[in-house]
Amino acid sequence: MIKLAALVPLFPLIGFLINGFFGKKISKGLSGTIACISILASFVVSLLIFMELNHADNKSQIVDVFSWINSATLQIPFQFLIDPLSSWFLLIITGIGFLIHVYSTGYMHEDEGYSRFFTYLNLFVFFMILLVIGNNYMITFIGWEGVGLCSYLLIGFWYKNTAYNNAAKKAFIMNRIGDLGFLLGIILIFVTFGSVTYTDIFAKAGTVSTATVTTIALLLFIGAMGKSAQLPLYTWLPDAMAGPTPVSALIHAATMVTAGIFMVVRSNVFYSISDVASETVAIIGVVTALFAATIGLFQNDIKKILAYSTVSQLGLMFLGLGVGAYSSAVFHVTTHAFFKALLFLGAGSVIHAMGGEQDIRKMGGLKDKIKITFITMLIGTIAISGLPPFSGFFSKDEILAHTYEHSKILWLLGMITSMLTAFYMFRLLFLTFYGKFRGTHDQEHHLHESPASMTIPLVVLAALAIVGGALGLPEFWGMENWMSHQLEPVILRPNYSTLHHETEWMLMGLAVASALAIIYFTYLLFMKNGVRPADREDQLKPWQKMIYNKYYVDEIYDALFRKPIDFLSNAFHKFLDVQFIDAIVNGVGKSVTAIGNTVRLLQNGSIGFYLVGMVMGVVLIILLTFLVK
Amino acid sequence: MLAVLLILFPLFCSFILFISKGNSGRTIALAATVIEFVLGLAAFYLFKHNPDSNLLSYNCVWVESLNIHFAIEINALSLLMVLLTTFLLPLIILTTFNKSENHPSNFYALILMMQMALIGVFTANDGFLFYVFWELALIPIYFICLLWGGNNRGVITFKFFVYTLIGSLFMLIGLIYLYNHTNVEGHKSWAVLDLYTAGHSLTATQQGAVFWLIFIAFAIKMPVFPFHTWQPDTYVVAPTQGTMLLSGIMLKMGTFGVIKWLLPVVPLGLQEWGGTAITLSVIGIIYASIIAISQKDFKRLIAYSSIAHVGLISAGILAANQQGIQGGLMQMLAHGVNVVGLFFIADILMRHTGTREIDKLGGIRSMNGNFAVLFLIIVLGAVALPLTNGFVGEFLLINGVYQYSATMAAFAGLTIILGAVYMLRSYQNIMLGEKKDSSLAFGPLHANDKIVLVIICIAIIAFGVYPKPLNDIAEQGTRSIIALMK
Amino acid sequence: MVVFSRNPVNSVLYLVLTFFCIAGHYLIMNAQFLAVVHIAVYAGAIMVLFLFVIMLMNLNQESEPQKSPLLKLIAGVAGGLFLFVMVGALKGTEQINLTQYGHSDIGLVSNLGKVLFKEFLFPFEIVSVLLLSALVGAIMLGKKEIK
Amino acid sequence: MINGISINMYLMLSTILFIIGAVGVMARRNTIILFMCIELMLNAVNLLMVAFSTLHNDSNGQVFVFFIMAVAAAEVAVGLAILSMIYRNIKSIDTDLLTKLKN
Amino acid sequence: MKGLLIISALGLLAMLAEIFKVKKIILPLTLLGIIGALIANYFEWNTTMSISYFDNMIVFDRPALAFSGIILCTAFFWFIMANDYFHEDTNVADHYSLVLFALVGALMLTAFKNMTTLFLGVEIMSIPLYVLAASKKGDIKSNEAGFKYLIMGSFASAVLLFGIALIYGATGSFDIAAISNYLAANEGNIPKFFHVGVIFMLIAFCFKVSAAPFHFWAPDVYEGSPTLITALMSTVVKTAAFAAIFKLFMLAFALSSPVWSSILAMIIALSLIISNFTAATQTSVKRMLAYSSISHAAFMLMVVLANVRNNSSLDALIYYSLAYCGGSIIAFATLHVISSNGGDESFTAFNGLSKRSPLLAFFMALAMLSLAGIPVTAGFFGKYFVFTNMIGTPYKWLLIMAVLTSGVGVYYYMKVIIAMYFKSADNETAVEIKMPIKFTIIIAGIVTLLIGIVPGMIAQLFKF
Repeated sequence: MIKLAALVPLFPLIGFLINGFFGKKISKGLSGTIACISILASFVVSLLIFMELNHADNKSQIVDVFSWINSATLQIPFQFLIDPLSSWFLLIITGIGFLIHVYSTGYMHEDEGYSRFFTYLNLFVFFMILLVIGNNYMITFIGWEGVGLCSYLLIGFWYKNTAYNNAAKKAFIMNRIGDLGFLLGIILIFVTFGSVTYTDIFAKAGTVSTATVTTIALLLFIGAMGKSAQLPLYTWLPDAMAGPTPVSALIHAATMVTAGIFMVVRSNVFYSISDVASETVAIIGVVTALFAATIGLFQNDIKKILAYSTVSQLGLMFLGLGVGAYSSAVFHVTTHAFFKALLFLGAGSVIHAMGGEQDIRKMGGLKDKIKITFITMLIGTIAISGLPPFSGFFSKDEILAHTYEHSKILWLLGMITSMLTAFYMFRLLFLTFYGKFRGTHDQEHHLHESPASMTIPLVVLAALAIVGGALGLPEFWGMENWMSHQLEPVILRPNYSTLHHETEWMLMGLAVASALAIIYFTYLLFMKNGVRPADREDQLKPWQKMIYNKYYVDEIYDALFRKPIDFLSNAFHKFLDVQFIDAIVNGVGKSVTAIGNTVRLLQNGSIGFYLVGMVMGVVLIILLTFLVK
Repeated sequence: MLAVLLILFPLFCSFILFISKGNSGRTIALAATVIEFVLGLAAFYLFKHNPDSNLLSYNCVWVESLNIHFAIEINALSLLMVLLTTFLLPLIILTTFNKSENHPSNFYALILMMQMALIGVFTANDGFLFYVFWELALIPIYFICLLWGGNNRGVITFKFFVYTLIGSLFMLIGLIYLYNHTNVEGHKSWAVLDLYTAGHSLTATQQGAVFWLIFIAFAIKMPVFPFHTWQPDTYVVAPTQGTMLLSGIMLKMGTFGVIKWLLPVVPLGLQEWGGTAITLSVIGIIYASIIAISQKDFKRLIAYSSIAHVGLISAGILAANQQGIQGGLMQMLAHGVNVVGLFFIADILMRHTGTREIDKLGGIRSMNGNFAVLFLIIVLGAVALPLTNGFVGEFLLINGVYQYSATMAAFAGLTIILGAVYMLRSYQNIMLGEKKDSSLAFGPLHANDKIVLVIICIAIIAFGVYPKPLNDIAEQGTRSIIALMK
Repeated sequence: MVVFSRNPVNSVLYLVLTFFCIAGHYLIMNAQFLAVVHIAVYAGAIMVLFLFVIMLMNLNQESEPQKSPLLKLIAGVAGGLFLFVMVGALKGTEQINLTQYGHSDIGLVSNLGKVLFKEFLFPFEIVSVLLLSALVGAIMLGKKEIK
Repeated sequence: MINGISINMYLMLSTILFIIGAVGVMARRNTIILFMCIELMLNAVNLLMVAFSTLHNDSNGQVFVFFIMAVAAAEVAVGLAILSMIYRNIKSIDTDLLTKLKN
Repeated sequence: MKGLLIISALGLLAMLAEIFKVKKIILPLTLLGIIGALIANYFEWNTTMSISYFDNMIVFDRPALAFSGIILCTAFFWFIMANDYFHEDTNVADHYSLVLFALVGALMLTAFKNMTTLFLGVEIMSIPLYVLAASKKGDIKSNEAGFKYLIMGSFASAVLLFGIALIYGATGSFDIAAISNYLAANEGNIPKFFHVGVIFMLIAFCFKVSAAPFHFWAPDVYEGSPTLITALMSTVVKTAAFAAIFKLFMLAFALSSPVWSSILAMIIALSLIISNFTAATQTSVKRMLAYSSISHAAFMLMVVLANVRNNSSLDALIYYSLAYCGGSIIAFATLHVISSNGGDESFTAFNGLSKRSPLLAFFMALAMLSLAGIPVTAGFFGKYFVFTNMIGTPYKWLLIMAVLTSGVGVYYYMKVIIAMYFKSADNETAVEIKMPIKFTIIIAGIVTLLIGIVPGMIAQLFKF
């Protein structure tokens, strides 16, 4: 089956083409079915590949497709690499992807762009698969940009809304900033190693200077920052929530945004060599995690909260990467995919029920109206807050443990982040599902549970969110950490915990205790005291206001980049181009005319004057020839 | 012989068109260009199987006393350009099918004449012949712009004409200078290889002078900052087909010229001045991109974007390494297709809505989804998304520049960000959102328009996904040039 | 005086005077025949022609309004400069006496005739064309339009 | 008879004559006087020619003077013809009136 | 030589024809005569390299024959073209004979070997032209043109003579060969006034080819003269003058080039600037052509300048003359047609010519492109040869200047094309072109194109 790895991206591509060309002509049902089946087929193939790989001796198998770019020593074949990392990601992508496709058939049912939606979605899966399956940076980069494109298309799916379009554009451009870093990184890799193929490069990584490796690693990380919404390139992700909710679940939570993690894990060789790079990753990760978590505290849009939470969780993953816990990060990616997809889909279900309303201030008391959604959301919330035995607990704990090992300060920040996470997630939960309904009468009347096509994926994901932790049970429990063993072949320095069991227990206990405490605090705040978020901004205290406004980062960027560029654009055009360079060019022309007109005056028609001119010419000539030496 | 046919056939058809009256012009022109394309493909096929075939080159004495030869050759480099030219011409002719011009026959005749000159420029193996074709290409386009252009065309096309002409005269001086230094058994020679030898024999200072003399011509043609001011105006004012010819093919004369007539000629000059030229190119990239952001007229926006793209091409080529030059070649092909597509889009917008003002348009997507998709694909090609044709070249180019200087590459790379900014912004404003003007109507596309756009889109994707056939040729061509630079 | 006199007739007369002076110089330099021819042609023919025209047109009045003094000044300055540079340019030529060959008879008619009809035969013949064309031209221009 | 006169003298003399003629052409408005001034210039040349002829003891110079005279006569003839024509047309021979053609 | 005699005889015959009232035969006779002269030329070309007549006064060697070939060809077409113009005039025979006499002068200028013949050639060529310039008797402009031409021309003649006198004074001879021998023999021992003489001659010839600052007469005279006469002036006269310059400065005074070459360079530079800049601001096409002829003169002078180090420049000069004559003939013919069809000579008269007469417009455009030096017209190769010659000289700045100013040149030539093709005409009536003019224009156009496409043809024709 591994030989047929090309099938994995092929199926979504076929789905994309069918939907793309005939989407309008076939019925909605058929369109959705084709999309789902293509992903399902992909998933099955991925599963087969995964199994086969597990039994194979060679853990890193290359599948040739065709030759793509050749330029002397630069050979970029279209080649796939099947190894534990890629096969695992394939499973996540196609698996979650399939669930979300199914969910979408329900969620998008009323939308006029139904087939278009699936076209994009299939295309996205295709690119995402390319991203993880490629055997060189360029294939990854294709996928990398491709998913950016799909993200653009899907965020701006409702293209008549200007704000959505702006969000889409912002996402694309911010991603592109990262992509430039990535691309330069790739080029530096090529320049350094003469190749961009993973298997070649990693073998040679030790032979070049650490400085070069650091540069490469940092450049690649810029790419990861863009894609995985890390500081300072994170602002697009919250805006990206403009897209339909399944998109947020699939792209902006479960898969695409984890591409950065994937890429860093893929390149772990570089990061293992370069401490500077690793350190940077860790610091940016933790700062982002903390920063986004604080913003999450005061948001009122259900999807925005989840978006900031995603940013924050991604930061946590980078923290894991930074401290060398690559497999833990992948583990967290997996569990995060489960519970965050679940949360988003749940949120989608809520929004669906509320008829499009996303503001939690206008919700409340939904738990009885939409039971399945509530329960699954609850599971997801618990999972993300890190309570055992839900999956989030294990993955997060593993990262924090490794961080503790590495640096106490980072660990502390990580802890704070996870406490904040627990806070805002439960805030979300309480405000949405408990208390009294605060929406309009119409909405209340309209409330209903989502169709089966939406709830089934919820249930499946909820189940996964509960048991997902089993993939990476802590070693010190005496169990095998399946995940880290699985990934061992692709990681240069597998990182096994060296902490005492007591310390680990202690950390774990601390985490659980703090989470419980926060949940209780939240319960007190929102359930007992019935605190409600302020309706208007001016009711907030200044510091709250600042956080509520996301620290004004967007405004700062606006002032720092957008406005100056707009200004420059006008200035360059109006002043430099038209009034300076072109004016010089035109000025030459004008001065020709001017000189011409002046010289014309010499031609005044008077013979005497002409002769004077001639004589003066003679005088000058003789003067110059004979007298001036 | 095939090579000669490629040049003479359009000329012949052009004469027929000049003579023919009435409305049969467009059919003849289309047929002619399609046949020409088939000839181009034949050359491609032949080259693949028998690159040394004597059908692909031709050499006879033209002016004996000056040792000027009518020497043309289809080699790896020129083949690509010939393919581009012959591929684009039928499309360009097709784009005219929905509007009526005055004197259509003359219009087509000029276009075909232009094709002849362009193919001549690309295939010439004799310095003098190259120059002659170079100038010849200028005249039809000048008339096309002048006779069928928009408002204020007189002054603007004029600037273009004079500007480029002065540039090419400098080139002529440079070439003559080289010619005077050739020595083949006591005779002077215009043959390209002899000019290379002559160039190599010069001192560094002389090479520097020759470098600038020749580079100016190319820089104006491309155009490279700060020689670009003729370009936006001309592109805007020229008729769509003229703009397509200018930007799609003619501009490549400059870049092609750098590859074939500059790099291998003056290696020392390049060493000394290449950096300056690259800096100018890179400044041009950023400068033009930034300007493009605020443009109101879509055509003008494309014009500036073209400056930016060409800046990258020129920077890459001047970096003079395998990746840079090869990327330049690939990007020339890609840019040719994309920019023609974009200008055609602008033309369609103009025809359907009567305006190209980005701010006045909007919401077209909801009126014509197919158009939106095709437009989007072309935009994606222009922003060099992977798996579109623009990417291969752009990657190789940035790679090439990087090998020259990492800082330059970082600046040059800004194009992928800024490109996305202005392209998406304009796409959004034109196509997405709600209609800004309720009177705005956008009916279905004409069949011809659709055919052209679809072909362009297919080309964009096909050569993004599988660039190998062209890429192999580009690689081969680049190798030969690199070898000659030593 | 030729230059500055207001009345053209006076000018002519002054010019004749100048011609005589020049003829004197010719004589000094042993160009006897030339001197005679000079007087005959210039003073005799050309000047008469001038006078004839002047009289014909009745121009012997001081009808000429003077040129603007500025142009005159400029002309004068230009002439002065011209003189200055010419003198500068021609100065420093070695002082050669004109008589280094002693007396000669090159200016005699017989001698001149020989030279003219031997070496200078072609120019002599071709001058006829010149004079003919001048003749034709003058007649053509002088003729009244027949309308 | 001409002992002691150096060629430079004649050189200067004819130069001065030439320049006087030139100044006349430049400064005067009366066309007839213009012609006369040109005659003066030609005479300066003649003088120089003869002087050099004597210097070299070569009769070519004197022959040349004949030709100059012929040409001068021809020029004057044509010139006066044109002049009379102009006079017919504008009843004046003032050069300042002959400035229709300019710029 | 025979050619010269034939033309002289023709002039006489033309006058006789009037006497015998057989005006009709003048044109055929003239054309036949010119063809005869050309044939005679051709035979002389093939028989001997150099025959000298009359004590080395005049020698028709190959360069001379080449130049006279060009002059005769131009004249041939000129006569065809001028046919109808003459018919309007009462003094047909006079005109014919005057033009023919001027041709005699021009031919002499190509072949002189002695200062005497040079001087007489100049005068024989000029005097009929003074008359012809003034030949529109009722038109004060024409009178003025003739007058100006005469005064300035005589002034220049005086300068030329002064120069000749000084040279004679130094060398003791009028013979070109003797002078150049003298130069070679007495290197470093040449009296100063010899150089002054050379400079004076240079100035006189710069006047003849109207190089700045001795160009003042040209625009006025060109404008005032009847169009066809202007055509004659700008083609035949110029070619002849360059033939003379070639012989004088490239052969006789070559050794004294250090004295005059830098001056010449300055003259060229000044001419380029003045002519091109002023031409760009003209409203009259005729005047524009006058200024453009100054700039072409500057280009040809560049060849002379370049000869200092490069002996292949005769080719260039001949080629440039030919190209320039071709272009000018077409341009002036067109101008003539337009002005005889009720238009004036301004740019606006050309408006919409492409509609009124596509043929005329096309050839005019061709001529303009040729004059602007755009391939593949003859003018381009002309420029090319100039550049080739110049590039080895130390005057590279001049070359750059030439390039820049010819950019300006393109501007005004294109203005004509724009007017013809782009602007709309006031009256749309078709332009009537008489057969002879059509013939001339087409032939000249074909030649312009042909020698542009196959310049080797000419090079082979004139192999030295």
